[in-house]
Amino acid sequence: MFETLILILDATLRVSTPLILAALAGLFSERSGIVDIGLEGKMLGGAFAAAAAAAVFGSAWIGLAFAILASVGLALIHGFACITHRGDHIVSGVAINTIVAGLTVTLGLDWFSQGGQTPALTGDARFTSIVFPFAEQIADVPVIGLIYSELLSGHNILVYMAFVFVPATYWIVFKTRFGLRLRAVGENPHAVDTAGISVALVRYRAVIICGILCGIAGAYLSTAHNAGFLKDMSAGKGYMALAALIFGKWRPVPVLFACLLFGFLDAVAVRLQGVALPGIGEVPVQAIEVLPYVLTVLLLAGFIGKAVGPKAIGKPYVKERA
Amino acid sequence: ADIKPAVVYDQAGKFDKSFNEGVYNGITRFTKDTGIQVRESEPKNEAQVEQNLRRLAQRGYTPIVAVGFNMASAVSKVAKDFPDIQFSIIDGVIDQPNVQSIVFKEHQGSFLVGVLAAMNSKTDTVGFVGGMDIPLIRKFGCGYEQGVKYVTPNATVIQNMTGSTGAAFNDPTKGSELAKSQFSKGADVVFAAAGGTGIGVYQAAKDEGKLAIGVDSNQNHIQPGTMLTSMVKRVDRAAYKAFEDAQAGDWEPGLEVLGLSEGGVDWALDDYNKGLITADMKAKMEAVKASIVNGDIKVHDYMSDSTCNY
Amino acid sequence: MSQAKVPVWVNVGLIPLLNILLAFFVSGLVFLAIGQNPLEAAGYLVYGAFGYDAGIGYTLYYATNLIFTGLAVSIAFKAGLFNIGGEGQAYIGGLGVGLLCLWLDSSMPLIIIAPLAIIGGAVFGAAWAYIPAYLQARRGSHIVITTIMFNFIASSLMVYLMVNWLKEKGMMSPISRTFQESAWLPYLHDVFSPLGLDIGNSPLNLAFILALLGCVVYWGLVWHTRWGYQLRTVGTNPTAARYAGIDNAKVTIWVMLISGAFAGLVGVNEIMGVNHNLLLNFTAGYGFAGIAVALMGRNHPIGIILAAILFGALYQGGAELAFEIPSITPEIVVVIQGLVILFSGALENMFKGKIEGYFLRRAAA
Amino acid sequence: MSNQTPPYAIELEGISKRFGAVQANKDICLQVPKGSIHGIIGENGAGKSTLMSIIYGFYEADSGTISIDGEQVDIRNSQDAIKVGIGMVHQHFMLVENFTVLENIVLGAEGGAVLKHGLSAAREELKRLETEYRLDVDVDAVVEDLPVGLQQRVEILKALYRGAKILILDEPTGVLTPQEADHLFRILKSLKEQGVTVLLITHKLREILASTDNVSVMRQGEMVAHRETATTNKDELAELMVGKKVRLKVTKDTAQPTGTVLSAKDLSFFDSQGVERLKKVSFELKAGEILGIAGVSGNGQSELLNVLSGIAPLSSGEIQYAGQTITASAPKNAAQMRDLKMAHVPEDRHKMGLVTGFDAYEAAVLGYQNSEVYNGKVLMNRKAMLSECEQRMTDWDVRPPDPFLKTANFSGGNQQKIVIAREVEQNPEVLLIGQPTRGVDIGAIENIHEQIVKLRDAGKAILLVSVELDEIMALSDRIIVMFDGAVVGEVPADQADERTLGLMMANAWNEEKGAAEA
Ligand SMILES: Nc1ncnc2c1ncn2[C@@H]1O[C@H](COP(=O)(O)OP(=O)(O)OP(=O)(O)O)[C@@H](O)[C@H]1O
Ligand SMILES: Nc1ncnc2c1ncn2[C@@H]1O[C@H](COP(=O)(O)OP(=O)(O)OP(=O)(O)O)[C@@H](O)[C@H]1O
Ligand SMILES: [Mg+2]
Ligand SMILES: [Mg+2]
Repeated sequence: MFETLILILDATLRVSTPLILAALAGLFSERSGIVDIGLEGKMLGGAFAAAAAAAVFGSAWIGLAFAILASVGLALIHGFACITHRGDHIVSGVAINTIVAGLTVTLGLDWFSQGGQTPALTGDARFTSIVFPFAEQIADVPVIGLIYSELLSGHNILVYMAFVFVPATYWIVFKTRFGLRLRAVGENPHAVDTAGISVALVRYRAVIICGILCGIAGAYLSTAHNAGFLKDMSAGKGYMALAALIFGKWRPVPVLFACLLFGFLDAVAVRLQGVALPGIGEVPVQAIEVLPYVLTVLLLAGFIGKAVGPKAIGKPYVKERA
Repeated sequence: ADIKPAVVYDQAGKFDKSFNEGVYNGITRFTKDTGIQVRESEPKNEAQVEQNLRRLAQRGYTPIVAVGFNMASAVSKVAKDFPDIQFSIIDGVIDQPNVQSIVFKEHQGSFLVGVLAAMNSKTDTVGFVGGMDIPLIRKFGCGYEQGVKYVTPNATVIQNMTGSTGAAFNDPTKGSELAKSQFSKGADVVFAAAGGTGIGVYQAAKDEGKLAIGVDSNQNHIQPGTMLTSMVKRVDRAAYKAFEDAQAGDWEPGLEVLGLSEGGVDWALDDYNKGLITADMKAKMEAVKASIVNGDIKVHDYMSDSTCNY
Repeated sequence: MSQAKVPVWVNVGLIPLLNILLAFFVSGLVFLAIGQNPLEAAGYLVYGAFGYDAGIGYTLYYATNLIFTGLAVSIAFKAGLFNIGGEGQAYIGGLGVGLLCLWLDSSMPLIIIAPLAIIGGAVFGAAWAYIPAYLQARRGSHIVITTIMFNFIASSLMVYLMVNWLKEKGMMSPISRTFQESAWLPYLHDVFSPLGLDIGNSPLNLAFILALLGCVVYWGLVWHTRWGYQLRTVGTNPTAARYAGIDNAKVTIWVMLISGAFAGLVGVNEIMGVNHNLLLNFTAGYGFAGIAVALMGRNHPIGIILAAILFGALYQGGAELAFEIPSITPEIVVVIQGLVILFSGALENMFKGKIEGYFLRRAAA
Repeated sequence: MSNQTPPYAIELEGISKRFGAVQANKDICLQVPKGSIHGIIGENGAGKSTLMSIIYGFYEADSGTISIDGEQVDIRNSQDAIKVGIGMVHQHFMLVENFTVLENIVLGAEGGAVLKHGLSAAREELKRLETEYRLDVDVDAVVEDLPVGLQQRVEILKALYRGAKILILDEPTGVLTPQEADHLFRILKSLKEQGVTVLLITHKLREILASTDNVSVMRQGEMVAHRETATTNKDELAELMVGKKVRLKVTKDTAQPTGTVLSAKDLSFFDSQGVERLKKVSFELKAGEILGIAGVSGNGQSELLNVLSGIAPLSSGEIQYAGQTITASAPKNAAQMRDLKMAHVPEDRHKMGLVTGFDAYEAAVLGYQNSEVYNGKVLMNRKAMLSECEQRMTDWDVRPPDPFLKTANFSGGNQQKIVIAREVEQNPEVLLIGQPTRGVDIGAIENIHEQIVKLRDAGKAILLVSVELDEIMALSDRIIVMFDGAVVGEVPADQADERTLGLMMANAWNEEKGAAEA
C-alpha cells in the first residue's frame, strides 16, 4: 500500500512537471496583465524545437536551448500583438496555438519526413534520470529508503528544476524590484507608467520569462518524459496549467499544489483503470479520463468561487485614445 | 499491364507507425519493384475521405486502396458511383462487386506474442496497453491474453486502454505512464497495441529494464535490447498484393481474411531481438504457430461476439 | 462641432483586407521555407475552392459549419462572453441530431424529422452551453476555462456513448448505423437537378440554407429586438446594464444558450446532411475556427458569411492543394488559418492606427 | 519672451498636442517663477490635464519645448521628468490599490534589484519627510483601505520621495473636505517656503484666489490669459474661462413640499467584499422638494443612489415608496423601480448612464427598453425611438442633434443632456440625480439647474447628490450630510454654510479621534 502510494506520488511528480513549468510561466505573464491561453502552443513549439535540435545535434541541452528560443519567439509574437498593438489576448493566444499546431507538423514533415514526428531520441539527446548518491544502498531502509530512492531520486534534471523554480518564482515576484513592478503593472499600469517605468518593457520581460519556462516545459515533454516529438503532444496540458494557475490564485505555492493535484489525479487515473472499485464496479475509461476536467469545473464553481486575478489583466494599456 | 494505382490513408496519416505506415512501406516497395508510381492521398476529415476517393476515381485511378476501418462508408458510397474502378479496403468489410475487403486475424498474432510474453515473464504478470478503446484493439488484447494463459494459466494480464479518442493512438506520455504503472504492479512484459502511444511504452520498458512488444510493423529496432518482439500485421503485403494482382489482371473483389496461415500476421524475429529469444522459445513459438494454423489451437476472436470468453 | 471621421469602407474593407493579405504573405513565406512555390500553391488553392462546381460546393459545405460556429462565437461576444466551447457544443448538438434520426428514421418522413432534428441539435448544443453559462453567471467561474473543460468532457462523453451504446453491432469503428434516407437532409445538387441545374456532386446540403437563415435570425435578434438591445448593453457596459434593470446573469445564460444552439446546428449539417450516421470527431475544429470567423466577420452576419466562405475556401482549396502536391500536408492550412487569426484578430490594430490617422488627418486638413 | 529675470522653474513654449481629431493643446506658452504657486484653470476638456501630463512626460507633445530652470530639457517619459525634479499628483490617483503605502512609494525608485534594503531605507526617509511636512500616514497600510485624503498624501509623499522640486497637482481638492483642503494648502505653503514650485489645477476659483501667486486660464486647448492673482477676481476669471459673462447663481422660489413620497428606514448595504458601505441611513423625501446629499465622494452616496434605484440590493432596512415596502427579502430591481416611476440620473454617465458604443437614439431609451412605446410585438419600434429622440434633441438643445451619432462622440455636456432628458421626460414621481453637472460647462449648468427646479415646482421629489457644495447649497431645500456610510446631520438649506457643512462632511466632532487612529 505504502509502496503503491510512493509510486503514484513518483508518477505525480513526473506528470506534474510540465504543468508546474507552464503554470509558473503563466504566472509571470498574467501577473503582468497579459492573459496567456497560448501556453499550450508555446509548450508544443518548445517540444518540437527541443526534439528537432536534439535529434540534429545529439544533445538534450542544445535541444533545451532551441526550445527556449522557439518558445520565447512565440511569446514575443504574443507580446507584439498584446503589448505593442493592444490586441485581444485570448485571440492572440488562440492564434499562436493554431499556428504552432500546424507549423510543427509541417516543418517536422519537411525536415524529417516522418509524418511530422522527429526521430526517436536516444542517449545524450535525452535528459536522463539522475540517481541520488546512495539511493541504491538505502533503498531497503523502511519508509525513508523508499521515499529517498523512489520518490526523490531518479528523476531527470528538468523535474528538479521545476521544483526549484517554485520558491525562485516566489522570491522574484514578492521580494525583488522586478517582482514589485511586475505585480504593479498587472494591477495598475498607469501607476507604473507615472512612476517612470515603461509598462511595455516590464510586460515584455514577463512575457519572455513566460516563454523561457514554457520552452523548458516543452523540452521536458519531448526530450525528457518522452523521446521525440509527436503531433499535438502537449495534449491540453497548457489549458490545464492555466486552470491550475487560476486555482492557485496566481500565487506560486498554491499553484504548485494545484499542479500536483492534477498530476496526482492523472497518475491515479492511470492506475485506477480497469480496476473494479468496491461498490462501484469497474469505472469506464472515459469517466476516469474526464475526472480532471470535471474536477476543475467543480472546484472553480464551488471551492474557490470567483477567482480574482490581477486587476488589469487582459486589458490593453491605452494611454492615448487615437 | 499498366495500372494507375492509388492509396488513401486514413486520418492518422501515413507515418502513424502503425498500419498506415505499413501500407506506405508496401507501396514504396511496389514502386521500387515495378517502377509504377502510386498516387497517395491523406484526407484530414470525413468529407475529404469521400472527396479524395471520388476525385481519384474520376481521374481513373484503379485500384484504389483505402486504409483503415474508418473509410468503409465512404468507399461504399464512391464504389457504387464508379463501378469500373477497383477498390480495396484494409481493415473493413464492404460487400460490393468492385470492392475487395482485406481483414486480418489480429487475435492470432496477438496470441503468438502472448505466448512469448508468458515465457519471458518471471513474475507471471504481463501487461497490455491498448490505444483507443475500440473493439479492434480489444481483439488484440483478447488474443494476447489467451496466448499468455495458454502458457501460464494462472498468469495475470493487466490491460489498460490509453483513452477513448483518436488521440489515444498518439499519446506516448500516457503510454509511458501506463507502462510504468503496470511495471509497478509486477508486470515485466508489456504489449502495446497503441500506435504512436507505443513509443512511450517501449521507452518506459527500456528505462526500467523491462520487456516490450511492438505492433503492426516490425518495431524491434526502436529500443533494441528490450523489444521482445513485434506482432506484425502485414498490411504492407496486403497493399502490395492488391496492386500486384491488379497489374497481373488477377485482382478479385470479395473478402480476404489474412491470418497466420496466409502470412497476414506473425511475430517478428530479427537481429534486434535475437539475443532475447532462446532456441527453446523459438521452437515453442513455431509449434504454437503450427497448431494455430492446423486448427489445434482455436483463438477466440473478440469481435465475433464482443466478449473475451474463450 | 464638426468631427473628422474615418470613412466606413476603411474600417470594414481596407483594414481587414490588408490584414488578410499580410497573413497570406506570411503564409507564402512558410511555403517558401518548405521549398514550395507559393504562387503555384495559391493557384491550386483558388482553383480548388472556386474553380469548378463541386469545388464551390465543398467550399460552401465547409462554410456552413463555420457560419454556425461563427454565429455562436459572435453572439456570445456581443454579450462580452468568450465562448471557446463551440467545439463541444457542436459535438453534443450532433449527438442530439443523431439520436433523433436514429429514433425516428424508420417511422417518420423527412418533413417531420428535419425540423425535430434541427430543434434537437439546437437544444442539445444549448444544453451543453448551459452549465458553463450558469457557472459564469451565478458562481463567477471563468467561462473561458469552463468551456474549454467542457470541450474535453464532451469528447469523452461522446466516446463513451458511441463505444458503449450507439455503435452499430459488428462495426469496427465506433459509428452508429446509417440512417434511412428519410433522415437525410437533401443535398443541394439533388434539389437543383430537377430544375435542370447541375451544380456538381458535393456534400453541400440544405443546412446551408439553414445557416443563412441563422444569419437573418442573428441580425434581427441582436439589432432589432429588446432582447438584443439588452444583450448588447450587457456586452458593452455591464454597469449600465445593471442600471437599466437588465439582469446580467439572465442575459449571460440566455445568450450562451443561443450560442450553444447555433454551434449545435453544425450537427445538422454534418450528421443529417453529410455523414448520415453518428460518429466521432465530426466537429474537426470548426468550433475553434468559428472564433476566427467571428472576428474576421467583425461580428456581423454578412461579415460572418464572407469570412466563413473565406475559411471554407481555405479548407477546400487546402485539401485540393494537399491532394495535388502530396508533399504539402493539410496542416499547412491550419498554419494559414492561425496566421489569419493572428493578423486579422490579434494584430488588427497594427495598421489601424496609422491608416485611421492618415484618413483623420486628411479629413481634418 | 525675454529671459532677463532669473530663470523660470518651468517655461513652456509652443506646446501642441492632438489626440486623433481632438486638438487638446494648441501652441501653449507658460512661465512659472521658481518657488511660486501657480494656478491653472479652465473648463472641462480645456486641456489642463493634458498639458500637465506633457510636462510630466506621460504624454509626448507633438511640438514645443520645455525648459526647467532655464535649461531646455527633453522629456520623453515620466522617468525623464522625475530626473529633472518634477513630481505629479494626478487627477485620478496613480496608486496600486493592493500594495502597501511603502510599496507604492518606492515603486520605480526601489534602490536596488532586491527589495529588502530599498524598503528599509525608504522607511527612514519617509519618516523624515512625514515630520518635515506634517504628512503622517501609516506606511504599512494597504492603500485601498485608506480614505481618499490619505491616498492623496501618499501621492504627495511619492513625489517628494523622488526629490521633486516642481510639484504638479491636478484637481487635488475634488475629493477633499474643505478642512482637508485647507490642510493641503498649508502643506503647499510650507513646500513653497522650502523652494518647491507648485502647479495647481483646480476648478474652484476660491482656492485659486486664496492660495496662488499667479494664475493662467485655458480655453479649448489654448492658453488665453495670465494674471497675477492679487490683481484679479472671481468674475473676471469665470469670464475668461467661458469666454462670456456668466451668472453664477440659481434663481428659485422657496419650496412648497407636500406629503412624503419616499421614506427610507435604517438602510444598510454591504458590498461584495463584505464592507459596510451604508450604515442605517434614514430619511424622508417629500413631493415638491429637493433634498441635497452632501459629502465627500466615497462616503456612501453612490451606494445610497444604487440601493434606492434598485441597482444594488439592500442588506437590511426598508424603503417605503409608491405603496410598496422594499426590504432585503422583498427587493425590487432597477426595472421595477422604473415602473414605479422612479427615475435616476447616475453619477457616472460613462460607466452607468450611457452605453457609449450605442447610437444616440439607442442610448436615449436605456432603462426603458422594454417600454411599450419603443416596442412592437417582436421587434423594437425604431421609428418611434428615432422620432422621440429627435424631438428631445431639439427640446434640450443637444448638439449635434443627430440621433445616429455614436454616444461616445458627443461632448460630456451633451451626453449629460441626453441622460437627463431621458430621465426627466419620463415624468417621474421621484428623480434621483447624482452629480448633475460634473464635467458640464458653466453655460449648460445653468440650463440643467433650471430643469431640476422646474421639476420640483411641478410637485416631484428630487434627491440630489453632489460633491460640489456650491451646487448643493444653491439647489437644495434641505441638506443631509453623509460621512462613512452614515447620515451625520441634516440642515435646512437657509441655515447651511460652507463651514458647518464642511465640518460635518469631515465628521468633525470625531476628527481628533479619527486623526489619532490614522
Ligand atoms: N488619452 C486621451 N486620448 C484621447 N483624447 C484625450 C485623452 N485625454 C484627453 N483627451 C481629450 O483631450 C481634451 C482635453 O482633455 P484634458 O483631460 O486635458 O482636459 P482637462 O482640462 O483636464 O479637463 P477636466 O477639467 O475635465 O479634467 C478633451 O477633449 C479630451 O477628450
Ligand atoms: N472618448 C471620446 N471618443 C471620441 N470622441 C470624443 C471622446 N471624448 C470626447 N470626444 C470628442 O471631443 C470633443 C470634445 O469633448 P469634450 O468632452 O472635451 O467637450 P467639451 O468641450 O468639454 O464639451 P462640453 O462642455 O459639452 O463637455 C467632443 O465634441 C467629442 O466629439
Ligand atoms: Mg483634467
Ligand atoms: Mg467636457
